[in-house]
Amino acid sequence: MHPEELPVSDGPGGFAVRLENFAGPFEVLLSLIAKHEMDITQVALATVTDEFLQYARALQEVGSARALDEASEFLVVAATLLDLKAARLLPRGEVDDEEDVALLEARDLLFARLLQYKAFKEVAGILDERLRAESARFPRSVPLDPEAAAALPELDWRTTPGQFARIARAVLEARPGAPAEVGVDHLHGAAVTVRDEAEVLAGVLADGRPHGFRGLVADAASMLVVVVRFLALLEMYRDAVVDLVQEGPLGELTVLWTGGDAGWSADRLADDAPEPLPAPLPAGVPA
Amino acid sequence: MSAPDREDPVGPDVEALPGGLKAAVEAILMAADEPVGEHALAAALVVPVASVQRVLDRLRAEYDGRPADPGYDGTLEPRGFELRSTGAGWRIYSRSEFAPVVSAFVAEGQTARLSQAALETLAVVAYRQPVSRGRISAIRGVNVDGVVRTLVQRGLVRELERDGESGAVLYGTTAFFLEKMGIGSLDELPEIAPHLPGIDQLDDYED
Amino acid sequence: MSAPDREDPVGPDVEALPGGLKAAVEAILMAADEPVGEHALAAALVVPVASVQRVLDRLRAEYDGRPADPGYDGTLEPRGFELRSTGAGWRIYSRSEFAPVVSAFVAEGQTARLSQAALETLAVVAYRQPVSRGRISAIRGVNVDGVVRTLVQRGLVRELERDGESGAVLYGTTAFFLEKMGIGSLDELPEIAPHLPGIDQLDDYED
Repeated sequence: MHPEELPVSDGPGGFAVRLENFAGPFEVLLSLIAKHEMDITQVALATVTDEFLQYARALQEVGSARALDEASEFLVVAATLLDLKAARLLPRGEVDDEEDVALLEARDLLFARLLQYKAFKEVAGILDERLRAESARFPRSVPLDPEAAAALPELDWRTTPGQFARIARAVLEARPGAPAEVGVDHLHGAAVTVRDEAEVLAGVLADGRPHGFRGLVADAASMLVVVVRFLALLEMYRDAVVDLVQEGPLGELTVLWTGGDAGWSADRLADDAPEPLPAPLPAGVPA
Repeated sequence: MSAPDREDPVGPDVEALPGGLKAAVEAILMAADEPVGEHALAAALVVPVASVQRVLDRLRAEYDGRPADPGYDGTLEPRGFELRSTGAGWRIYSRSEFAPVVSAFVAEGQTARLSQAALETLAVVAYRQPVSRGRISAIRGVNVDGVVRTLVQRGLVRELERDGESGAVLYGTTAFFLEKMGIGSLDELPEIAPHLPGIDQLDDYED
Repeated sequence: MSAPDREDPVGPDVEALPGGLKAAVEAILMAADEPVGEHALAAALVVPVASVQRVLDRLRAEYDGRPADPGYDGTLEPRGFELRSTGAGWRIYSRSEFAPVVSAFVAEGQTARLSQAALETLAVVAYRQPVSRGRISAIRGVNVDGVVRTLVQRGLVRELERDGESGAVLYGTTAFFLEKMGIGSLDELPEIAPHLPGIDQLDDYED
C-alpha cells in the first residue's frame, strides 16, 4: 500500500454558494461576515440553504460519508446566521431605547458565538491532524513472556458466583437505553413555513394577553419550528401587530398582540417571506 | 533475484525510509503482538525472503552486541532486548539476563486481587461471550484493551476465534475461570435478567 | 551521591549485567504494555530517578539516530522504533514512517477516524474541561449526548465529577487522549487563542 493510497483529506472542495452579491466557498462567506466586510442582512439565507441541499444531495448520490457531517455543520452555522440576521433586521438607530441596547448586545453575543464555534472547528482540525499523525505510531503492547508472567502474584479470588452475577447485572443494565448514534431526525423535518407558523402564533396571541416566547414554542416539534416561529414574530413585529419585550440579554421574550381586531392575516407575509423550506433530505444518509 | 510471491511489487519503498529495510523489520517486530515469520515480513515489505533473513540475522547480532559488520572495530553493548526465533516466527523479548528486573517490575505493578474494572470486564465476557473488545468497550463505556490483556495474562479470559465479518478477535472465559468460580460449566453461572434493555441494539453502532 | 529514596538497595545489581542500567531500562520497556513512569522504573531497578531520567533521554536519542555521546563521530541510523514520553509515562512505539507496513501486523491496526462532530466535541472538552454536556451543546449548537458517549467509549473523554450547583456531570479528557495526541500534558495542546477573537468576553454569558 502506497502512502498516497491512504484516504486523502477532503481537500478544498466543500460547499460553495452563488448569491447575487457573492459567489464562492461557504467558508469565505462566513469569514467575510465575521470581518464585517459583508452585511449579514444582504445574504439570502434561503438561497444558501437551497444550494446547500442540492449540494448535500449530490454528495449523497456519490455515496460520500461527508454528506451527514456537512449537513450537521451547516445546520449549526445556518442557525447562527439566522439568529444573527434576525437580530440585525430589527430596527436600530434609536439607541436611547433600553430595549434596543439589549438587542444590540444580543446581536453581539450571537456574533461572538459564531466566532467561538468557528474557533473550535479550526482547533478540531488541528486535533484531527495530530491524532492522525499519532495513529501512525503503534505502541509496543505484547503479552508478557512466560518467565515474567510467572512473577505475577497468585490470583486472590474472593468473588462468589452470586456476587459475580450482581456485578454483571449492574454493568449490563447500567447502559443508558439510547444507542449512541448521530441523530438524523433534524434532517427529516416536515416543511415549515413562516406563514403557517405566524397563523398559529396569531391564533394564540388573539386572547390579548402577554405570552412568553418559551410558551409560544413549547409545543414545537423541532428546533426548526422554533426558529421559524421566531422569524414569524419578527415579521409580525415589522407589521406592527405584536410588541416584543425582553428584560435583558437571553432573558424571556414577552410577546403581546397589538394588532387589535382588524383583519391582519398571515397571508400578508406572502411577498417576501422565505419560501417553504425545501423538502427534507431523504432517509438513509450514509453515516 | 527471486520475486516475492505477490502480484506486482507495488509495496512501500522501504529502502528510501530512514533506517531502510532493517528499521522496517524492527518496526514490525516491535509492534506485532505475536511472532512474525520471514515470509510474512517479506510479503509485507515486498522484498525477497533472503533479504529479510539477512536483516534478521544482522539485527540479532546487533542486539546481542556482536558487530555484524566485520570491519567494525568499536565496542558494541548488548541491548536490553533480544530477537528470538520460535516455531511461530520471530519476536523481540526482554533479554533473559534481565528476567529478575522485569519480574520485579511486573510484580510491583500488580496486585493479587482483580481490580473492580477487571471484574466488571470479566463479568461482561462471562455473560456475553463470544464478545469483541469493541463491544465490551461499548457496554462498559471505557476503553478496555489493557484490562482485557490483564485478564488474558491472568488466564481468566482467552481468545476464542475471529469474527467472520469484522475480523475482530472474540473473547471468552477459560476453564481456569470456571475453577475459580467453583462451577463445572458456564450453564451454572447464576441467571441474570434474561432480556436486558439495549443489548440487542449494541451491534448496530459498534465502530 | 544521592541514595535512592527507598530502604536498602537490595535490588538486582543492574550495573553488573551486560549493557548495564541502560539495557535494564530497555528490558522493562519491552515487557510493559502501557506507558511506564520514571518512578516505577526507578523503583523496580532500585536506582535514583535522576539516573533513570538520564538513561531514558539517552535511549531516546539513540533510537532517533542522534548520538547521545558528544565524542561520537560515526554515523548512527535511526531505529525502526522510538521512545516517547506522554503524560502517562514512557513507551516504545514503531516509527510512524513505517505505519503502512506495521498496521497489517497489529490487531487493532487502523483505528476508525473520528467524525467531524466527534472531533469538534473533543476540542470543546479538551479546551473547556471540566465541562458539562449542556455547555458543549451550547457551544456546538446541537445535542451532543451521543457524541460524548462515543468519546467516552473510545476512552478519550471521561466523567470527572458532578457540578456542585447544577449536579450536571462534568467531562474532561483522559490520559489515553494525551497519549493519542502524543503530548505530555494539556498545557501542550495547540493554543486556541489565535483562533478565538474576544474569547475573554465569552465566559460572561455562558449558560
